Amino acid sequence: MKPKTAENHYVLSSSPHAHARSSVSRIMLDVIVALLPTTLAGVWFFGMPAVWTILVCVATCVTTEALCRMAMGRESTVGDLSAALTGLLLALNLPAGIPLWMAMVGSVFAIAVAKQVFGGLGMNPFNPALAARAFMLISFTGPMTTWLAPVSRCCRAQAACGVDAVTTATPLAFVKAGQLDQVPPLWNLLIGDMPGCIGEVSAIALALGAAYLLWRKVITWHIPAAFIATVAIYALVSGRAPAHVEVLTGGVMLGACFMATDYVTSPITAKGKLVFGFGCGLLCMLIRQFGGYPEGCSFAILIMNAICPLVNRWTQPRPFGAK
Amino acid sequence: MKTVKSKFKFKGGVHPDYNKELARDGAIERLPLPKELAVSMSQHLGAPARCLVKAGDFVRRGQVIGEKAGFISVCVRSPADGKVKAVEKRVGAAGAMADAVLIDTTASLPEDAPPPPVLAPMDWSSATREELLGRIEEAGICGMGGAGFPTAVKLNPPPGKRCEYLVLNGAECEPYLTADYRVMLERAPRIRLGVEIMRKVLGLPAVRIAIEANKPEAIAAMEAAFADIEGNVEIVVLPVLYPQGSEKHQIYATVGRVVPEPPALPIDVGCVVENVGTVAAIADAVELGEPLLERVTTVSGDAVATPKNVLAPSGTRYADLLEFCGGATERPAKVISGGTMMGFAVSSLDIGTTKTTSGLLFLSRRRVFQYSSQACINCGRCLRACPMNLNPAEISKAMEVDDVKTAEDAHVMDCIECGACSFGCPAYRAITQFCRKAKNSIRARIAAERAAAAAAKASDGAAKKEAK
Amino acid sequence: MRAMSYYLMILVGAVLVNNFVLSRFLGCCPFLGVSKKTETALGMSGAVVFVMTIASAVTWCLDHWLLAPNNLGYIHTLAFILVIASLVQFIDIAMKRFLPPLHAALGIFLPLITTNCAVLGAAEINCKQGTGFFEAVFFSFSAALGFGFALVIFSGIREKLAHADPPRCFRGIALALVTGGLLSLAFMGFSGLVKLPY
Amino acid sequence: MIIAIVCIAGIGLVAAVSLALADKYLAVKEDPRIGMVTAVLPGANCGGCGFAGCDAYARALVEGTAPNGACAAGGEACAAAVAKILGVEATATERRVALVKCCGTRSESIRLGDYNGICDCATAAATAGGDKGCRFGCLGYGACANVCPKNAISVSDGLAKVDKRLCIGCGKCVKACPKHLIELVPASATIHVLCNNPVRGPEVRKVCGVGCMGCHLCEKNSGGKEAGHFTFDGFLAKVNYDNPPTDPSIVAKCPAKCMAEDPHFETGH
Repeated sequence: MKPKTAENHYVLSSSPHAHARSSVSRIMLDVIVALLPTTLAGVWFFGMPAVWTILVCVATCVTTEALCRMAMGRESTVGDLSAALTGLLLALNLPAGIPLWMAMVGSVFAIAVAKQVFGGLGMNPFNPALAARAFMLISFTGPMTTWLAPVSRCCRAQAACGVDAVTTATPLAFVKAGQLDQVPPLWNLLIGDMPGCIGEVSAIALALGAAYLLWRKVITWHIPAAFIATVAIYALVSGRAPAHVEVLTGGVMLGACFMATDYVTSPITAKGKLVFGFGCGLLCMLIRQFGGYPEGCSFAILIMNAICPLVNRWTQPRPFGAK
Repeated sequence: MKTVKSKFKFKGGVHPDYNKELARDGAIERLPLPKELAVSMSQHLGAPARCLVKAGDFVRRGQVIGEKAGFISVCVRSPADGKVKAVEKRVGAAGAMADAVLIDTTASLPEDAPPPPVLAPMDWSSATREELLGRIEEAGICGMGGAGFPTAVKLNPPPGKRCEYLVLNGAECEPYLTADYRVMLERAPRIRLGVEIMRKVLGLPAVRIAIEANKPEAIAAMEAAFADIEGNVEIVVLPVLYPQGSEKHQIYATVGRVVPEPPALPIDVGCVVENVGTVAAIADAVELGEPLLERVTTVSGDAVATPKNVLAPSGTRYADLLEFCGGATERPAKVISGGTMMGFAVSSLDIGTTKTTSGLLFLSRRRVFQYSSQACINCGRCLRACPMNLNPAEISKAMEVDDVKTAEDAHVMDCIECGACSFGCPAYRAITQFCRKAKNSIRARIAAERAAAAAAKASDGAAKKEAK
Repeated sequence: MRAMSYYLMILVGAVLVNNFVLSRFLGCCPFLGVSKKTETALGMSGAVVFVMTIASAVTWCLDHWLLAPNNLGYIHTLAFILVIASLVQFIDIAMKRFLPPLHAALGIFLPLITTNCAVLGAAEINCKQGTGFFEAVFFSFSAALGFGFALVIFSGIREKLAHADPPRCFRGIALALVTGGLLSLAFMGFSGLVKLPY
Repeated sequence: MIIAIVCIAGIGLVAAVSLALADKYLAVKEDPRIGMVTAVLPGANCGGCGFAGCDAYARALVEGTAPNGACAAGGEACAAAVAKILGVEATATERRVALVKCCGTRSESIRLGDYNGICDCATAAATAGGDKGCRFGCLGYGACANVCPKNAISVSDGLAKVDKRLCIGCGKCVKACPKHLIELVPASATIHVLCNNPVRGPEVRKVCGVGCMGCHLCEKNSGGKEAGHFTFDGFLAKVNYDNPPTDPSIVAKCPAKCMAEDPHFETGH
């Protein structure tokens, strides 16, 4: 039997009755758009392996999300694009030559363990892509630290024909080993002509994306600025390597602009964001200088993710008029 | 008298679509007396008036049909001659049940009916402060901006507190609404007179007239009306920003003072804020002896044939207002009493207007967003939009699992329910409603605690008596 | 100066690198049990710091002055359990008397320290490493700080998770364990930060 | 070997003596009944009673701030033991269960609008008075179900229902309902009036197909006014639960169809 309704029935809802018509999927789409430059740069430098890694990660993440929601008996959230974004971010944080099945395992971990177990978007305490990266770094240490040299222009054709790519060390590994003279020149660091993860190499492309996000008001300046400034100042004070090397390599740009600014796992208040960015920068540099890993960006952000609820708690805004 | 720009900008705020052009240029039109009125006893903030009439009684225009019931309360007068058809509990616009007197205005009065009561016109310059306050009270005037706080109470600060600034609220930041705007244009001299009366009552405070920058004509009208006024009077042009009309934010924008947390009131920082419509009503009550029986209501929305600013007696059924404005062009999907940001969705057109009904909006399906909310993604838009600098995200997340304590710790009681948080939420969460839920349950808890304490005290007293 | 940097190394090592909960997986019971509220977690951390420091001092004395001279090293675990258990009982009684609010907050969890492997673990590690008295006490103190640090961070996350909506089978402890695992994963980043045997 | 035994025994002795001293001189005096009550409670710390554990519930019981019998795990035996300790007779009043006095399902009652907001009765009621045409009826947003510690309340077809077998009569739902239509009734009563609307019949008929119209037929069929099985509030019949009707035939004779015999699930007796 159909529910009976009054003749003139209206929508009854609480105020406000107006909406800015923004949406979660629009925000996620903005971030994906902002990641396009660095994605293209990664593909340009690392060729087809990068393309495959990205496709596999995105596809696995989206599929896992759909399957998880189905298993949980909840409505699908594939449409909010957050899973696709996680896949893209994870791929950009992987070396191009990683075996595809590993990328797949990582993607499943990102969505199933780091996100859907907690109830999906908005509930996860850790950035799914970073949690998956840390998981892979520990599980598949070898492949995760084998870096393809960027395909230089002359041998791009060869690479496309399937010739084995050359593996090499990242600039930060040289820094760690004290071989500063091996670090590529500034121009290479800016455009991204160096070994590294797919999405972390091209500083210019990343800055372009970050500018887009700032312009769209998707992110605020607090976290990237605090993060990068802390790294730069630490580099200047410690004198381990030139500040530009520390900032432009090892995923600091990608982390500061795209990973640390993840809404769900970063503080909500402006003050908290500054603290968060500072903490990320400091931990990143401490791990780089003293820790067992040559680069510490993703672990630094993960640890700050863990502290984020406390930072939120300690930086609650003071109400207008409160003492 | 001078016109200045506001020097103080509060944090937060949003820019909704104002849609004021729909009714802005329509001069105030008087509604012919409707056949039936539904006059609520709860038209104001505070205790509902006590109903004095019963079914079958004849009432005259201006007759008191509901008497003031408590300190924070105002009387209700009949807006027209007629016969009481019934007195019954009805749901008001805000969703609460209250007595409503249904008056049949077509009934012919018996010959021996008493003449309508008359309030004698007063000369405000010679009347005493108490006389003026008494008149404002007996005219049944309450704030006409929306909350409906009894004006006589507001104009009578408790001992030890002095009003230094009288802030005139002409911001009208709510979308669609143009009633105050039209009053400022068409009734500027009345507002001027009302201001002079209020200054006398309040002990000659400085006057700040707050108008948003998107109403240049209103600013010009007020400039003209107040051109030759003596004393410290300024028109403050506010930036266009919602919720500029909020009392606390208006005080900050005009005077630069910050009202502390509740239970502090504006008078604690030496300010009294009054809506322009109320000020005009005060002038009418004092100079003409005309009680507050009617008000200007903006009837607007994209489902109304001809949006208008209508002068209608309180108790006019929404259906009559809609009919006066040419009816609906299509079936309205949502009817809102008030503006789109803070108004109340209503379920029936049988509800009568009140002294605080500033607008009545009929929105088509296209203007109504029905949300199915998602999980909070912590984006912080609500935090940035909140003019009270709260953390609405935290409150909404806590209230989703009925965690009232967390909400209370997050100062939810400071929330002014302006709706800026929900307005911008990309996850379409009903944040404002969660805040309201939290506030209601905290208020209920406090009331229960008070009642329990009072009961304990009473039984304690009884026990002692018995012991004696 | 060298001594200071040595003690700093002990501190960093015990708090971050070889965190008792997140890296050695000791004291998981209070870690899961008392981490629902940050206030309680802070209280529990205080209690653990207190108990562990005193317990390690007592057990060190016991080990070096009573057991070792009599070649009774093989019963040290037994002796430690006995001493720690009665010590915690004693603290429980004293706290109930002098700090009733804290006692109320820790509730049924205070006796958990009795059987907390973290306390015993610190004593055992000290015993095995054969460190000096101050080193041993400072190490236990640092380890307890590390335990508290992890506990407070974890409680912050769990307070946030209280508002989450996980699938039914993961509600409660299951989710807490997954979260603890991820937190442990994050703390792997500190590995190699200091190079000390413990 | 002997040294080891002596050693351990010595340590044990020292510890025991110090603990005994501490217990004697530092112990906090508290109501001994708390310990006794704790002892008879199951000790599972399940939280089913709504307290933080058995200890907290015992404390509340001794302080008299908690109802005896909220412990479902311990059941009646436990309640009796507690009653014995606390000196009150194991209360002879019979078990009470919650009853939702509305049967206006979505198909029977009129909806005034499409409510769009958070799923909570009080909040929905504060939005234009709720979407249900009947101002006294169950809104069906489950405020009662949310506070029920035993998950005894379920909402289906816009109507809350209480499972008598699970209900422990704690009364939380009674407080939670913004329409005040949940009542604690004796578990043995089998005939109920499922309506809460006291207004005149025609008005009720406008908004609900199964609302009580106050026709007094139930009273007449159960032996008239003298029998005293029903009381009336306006145009609403109410079962007098001190003297409930027992004849099930009056249910079918109710013209408004707002009566029911043991309406929600079986009794479980």
